[in-house]
Amino acid sequence: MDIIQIQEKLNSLSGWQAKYREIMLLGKKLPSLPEPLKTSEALVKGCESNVWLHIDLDESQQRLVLIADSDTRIVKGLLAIILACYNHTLPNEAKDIDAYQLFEEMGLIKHLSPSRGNGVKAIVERIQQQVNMLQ
Amino acid sequence: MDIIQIQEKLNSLSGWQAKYREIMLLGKKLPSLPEPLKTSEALVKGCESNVWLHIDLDESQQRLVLIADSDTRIVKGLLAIILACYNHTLPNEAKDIDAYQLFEEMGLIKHLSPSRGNGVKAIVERIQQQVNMLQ
Amino acid sequence: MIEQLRKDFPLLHQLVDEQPLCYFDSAATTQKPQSVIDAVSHFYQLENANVHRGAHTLSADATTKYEAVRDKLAQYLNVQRNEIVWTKGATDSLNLIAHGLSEKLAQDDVIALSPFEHHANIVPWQQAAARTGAKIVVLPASKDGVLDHTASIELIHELKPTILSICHASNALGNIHDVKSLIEASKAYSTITVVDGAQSFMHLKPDLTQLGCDFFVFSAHKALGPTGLGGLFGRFELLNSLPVYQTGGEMIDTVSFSGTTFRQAPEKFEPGTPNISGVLGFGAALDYLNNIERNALIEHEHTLYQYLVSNLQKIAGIKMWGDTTHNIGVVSFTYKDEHHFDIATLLNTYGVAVRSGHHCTQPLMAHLDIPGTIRVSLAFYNNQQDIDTFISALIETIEMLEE
Amino acid sequence: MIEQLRKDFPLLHQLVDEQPLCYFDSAATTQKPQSVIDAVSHFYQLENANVHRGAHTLSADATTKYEAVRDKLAQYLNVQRNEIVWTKGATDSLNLIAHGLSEKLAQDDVIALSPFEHHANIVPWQQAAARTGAKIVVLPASKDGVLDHTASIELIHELKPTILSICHASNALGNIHDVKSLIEASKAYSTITVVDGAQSFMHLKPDLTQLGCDFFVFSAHKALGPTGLGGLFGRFELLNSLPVYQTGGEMIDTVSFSGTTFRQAPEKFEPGTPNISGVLGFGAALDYLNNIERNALIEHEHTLYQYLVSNLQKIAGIKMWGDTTHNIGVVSFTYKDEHHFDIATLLNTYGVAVRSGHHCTQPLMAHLDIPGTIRVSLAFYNNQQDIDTFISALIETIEMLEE
Ligand SMILES: Cc1ncc(COP(=O)(O)O)c(C=O)c1O
Ligand SMILES: Cc1ncc(COP(=O)(O)O)c(C=O)c1O
Repeated sequence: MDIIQIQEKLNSLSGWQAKYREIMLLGKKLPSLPEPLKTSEALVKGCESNVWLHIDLDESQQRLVLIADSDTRIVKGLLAIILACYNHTLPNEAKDIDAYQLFEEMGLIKHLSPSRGNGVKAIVERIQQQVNMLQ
Repeated sequence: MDIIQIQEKLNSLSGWQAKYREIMLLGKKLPSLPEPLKTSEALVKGCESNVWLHIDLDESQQRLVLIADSDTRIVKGLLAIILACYNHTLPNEAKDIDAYQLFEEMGLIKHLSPSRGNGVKAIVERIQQQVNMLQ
Repeated sequence: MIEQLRKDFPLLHQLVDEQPLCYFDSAATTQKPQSVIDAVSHFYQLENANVHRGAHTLSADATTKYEAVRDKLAQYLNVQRNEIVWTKGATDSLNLIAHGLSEKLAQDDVIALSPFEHHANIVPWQQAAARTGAKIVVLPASKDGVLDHTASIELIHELKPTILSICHASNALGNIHDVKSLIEASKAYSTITVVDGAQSFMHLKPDLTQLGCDFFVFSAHKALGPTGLGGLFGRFELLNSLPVYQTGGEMIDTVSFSGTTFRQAPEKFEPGTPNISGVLGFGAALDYLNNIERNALIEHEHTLYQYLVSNLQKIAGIKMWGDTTHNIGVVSFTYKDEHHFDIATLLNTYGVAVRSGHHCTQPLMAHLDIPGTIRVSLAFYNNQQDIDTFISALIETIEMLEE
Repeated sequence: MIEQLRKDFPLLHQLVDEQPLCYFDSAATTQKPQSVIDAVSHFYQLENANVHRGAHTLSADATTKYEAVRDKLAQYLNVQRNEIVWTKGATDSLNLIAHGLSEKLAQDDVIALSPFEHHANIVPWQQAAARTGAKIVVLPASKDGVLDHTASIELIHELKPTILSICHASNALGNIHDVKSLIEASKAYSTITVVDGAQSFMHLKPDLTQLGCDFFVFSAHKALGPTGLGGLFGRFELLNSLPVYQTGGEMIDTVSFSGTTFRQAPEKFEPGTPNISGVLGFGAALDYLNNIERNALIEHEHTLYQYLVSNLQKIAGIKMWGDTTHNIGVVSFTYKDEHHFDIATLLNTYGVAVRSGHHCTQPLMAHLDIPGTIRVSLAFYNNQQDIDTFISALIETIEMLEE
């Protein structure tokens, strides 16, 4: 599913339980990160759960390749959404992606709260940082 | 004036200005302490103004003799009232004097507040302490 | 009775995400009765003034009321008023004590802690140990999270600690510790005993004279009071012998550029403008706690807790940690290998507010060998309906995870 | 405009001892607008939860709102949000800074202070000096209580202080110091500059980027906010380089009995449950301050102050101390040899609330060679009527003393 499809799907669901069920399904579909890639450098600070994130550029097309994992189902699902936003975009496009607004539209805004329990905000910041460094 | 007269006088006055005028008059009548008696041991802690207090027993009658002074007019007046309560009493009697209640009756209760600006409470406590030691 | 008391807590009647709230996070902070909220507003509307310095009526009255709460608190804990120091919270209190007691520590002296301690009762001691060369020793506990009391007493006899600092009740698991007997054992070695009462202050109303500890710390916000306030009790002689901690106005006797002298305890440890509205609000909280019929309250909390535990026991895969017999009303559990964050987040969609994670007790989690738990913490204002809602939400949550 | 604003302050409309209150003690603590009082109540009634740790909605929302005030404050002072640390008050802030900077002090290093400093900006430096062997040097001032600015700059060039800590405005006299130029002069020697902004925060709304200081401290309760809260600004690099001060929950990265790692600033300096309701109330205070038309306010305060000073000048025997030209709206005076306590107490019988004494600036009083003053401190919510009442009460008071 691309981000448009995810958005449509989530918007069509009413109630948090249904939304989280869908988010966890998205998470299940995200491939697990092989253990050797779960390095401390890849660990995103500011999440209570563990989140590992790698960002790179696809050699041929110079588009972003993101892989990520989490030890919680929900955060993994949120990662799937974030990855769908950024994967295969050009670094220049990525800089203009306003994940905050996207989450707001999907009614997931509270996942951007500064609470430390979940770290969507921290993840998005990490992505933006690394995108800047990739350029 | 003894304490009964002071009480009657103060009760007869209405308004704080009149009461303070009377209190300052009482203070004026209280003899000043000679400078050599203004020792740091005699200084009562817990008053923002300086208060010096000496307590002793009159040799012949074993009654309390208190002398005191302050560099403020109002506290000196309050000292005059306190001294009128305790002077010439027997130590045993002094222990039962409830200056708190007396001040309450005279409407001067706020001078027993724990505020550090004035130290009536500290003075009364010092007297009770020293009376205990004299026995 | 409880339904009557619940009415005093406006927040409990809120809808959160359009659902009735089941508040199970009282170990983090309790809700406040209206009388506490009113006391704070009332102060700002009619009585606001700085304390201790003013000749004017507002200031004198504020001072009188402020100091009256110190009396009230001393009475609640059964100690003297000059043994009570106001602080910012339990953390501030523990820092003050650990700083002050550093002077009494030498190389290789033992500071004994339990594995249940909140970070606030660990890190300040680590700092003190680093400064002095003292070492931290941890009392023994079972794999499931229960203090081994007998072995702890033996260890105290063996190590003769200079300081013993232990929580009266664990915030992560709710276990109540028999601190009285640990203190008694330590007294033989003149151990200085510190009790972290953050969790016991409200639930157990400890009589400190009976406990016999040298220090006791708490936070107002965990006992119906406002945020930004806490306090400590210290046995006067010992308290007064500690070096000053923070310095500034109010705590001094005289200041000059050539030297400064300090007041006695408690003022010695209270520089600066205090949290006046916090103290007055806490006064109302103490009134509230004093006015509840305590036996009925304990009975209610106990029944509620039993009900919670027995319902959880029926769910296969639930593991409850710690001591569910001597407990202030906390259940800390895990479900199979599911992450605590997922369970707590899903519960929240049912209006059930629980806490998840390490609860500022990482060493305890390491001891239990788990990343964290889901913590359900009760207060007297919870009712059976809350627990029924929680249990059915939990069952649905588990179903969703097992899909 | 002012009569409209006055309506927002419920306390100003109280009778005290059956008389209308003239509140002239805003330098000790300001009164609070209803919006601040409401923000605090609202939090406890509808939003109360602990921050930073919760998966549940109440906690997440409280955290969002709490952190939003940090942004608001950073904006007010024109600095970055991670340069703001919440503390208990200006005193707590200064202790944190003096403790942290001790590491940067060596034997015979100079800490430069002004003679106008509040005890909170003296004693923590004395403690730091005692620990490190640094010495405190006091900038020169006139006998009447005005900083000798030229000589101060010269002294800075001569002594090359390691630390300069000075109040932006004096609480005892109200003098505004040209801290910008003192800071500029010090920068040549990499002096670390600390500004005590307790009195300037509200009156001057300082732009810290423009001032160029390294640290700045304040108390919320002196700027329409709740008690028990303050903060500090620290230039991020420098702030983050300071050693931890208090330790406990929230400020740690990981804790184990074998070692602990800490977070970055500002969390590094914020252990324990913060004063959440205080921060939210202060948010409302900042909104209030941002919404007042500042030029009109300054104009009003200035007119009021001139009126006060000119009326006092007419009374023979009154001596006003300090700089009445550059002033935040404070008059500190004595009358002949009369004791400040008597005058303040008598003024109080007219409903006039002033402060008397040394104002926690004993070294300044020693410098002026007086035991204390009567301090009339204005805020924008005072009006001409207040001053008229004060002047006539003062005249009657003097008559009574001269009887
Ligand atoms: C200039 C100055 N610095 C520091 C302080 C200390 O502030 P607080 O008592 O709120 O900690 C004050 C307050 O009296 C002050 O006026
Ligand atoms: C046992 C225990 N000790 C100390 C603390 C720290 O309290 P505070 O955050 O109010 O300073 C807590 C609160 O979480 C606690 O539960």
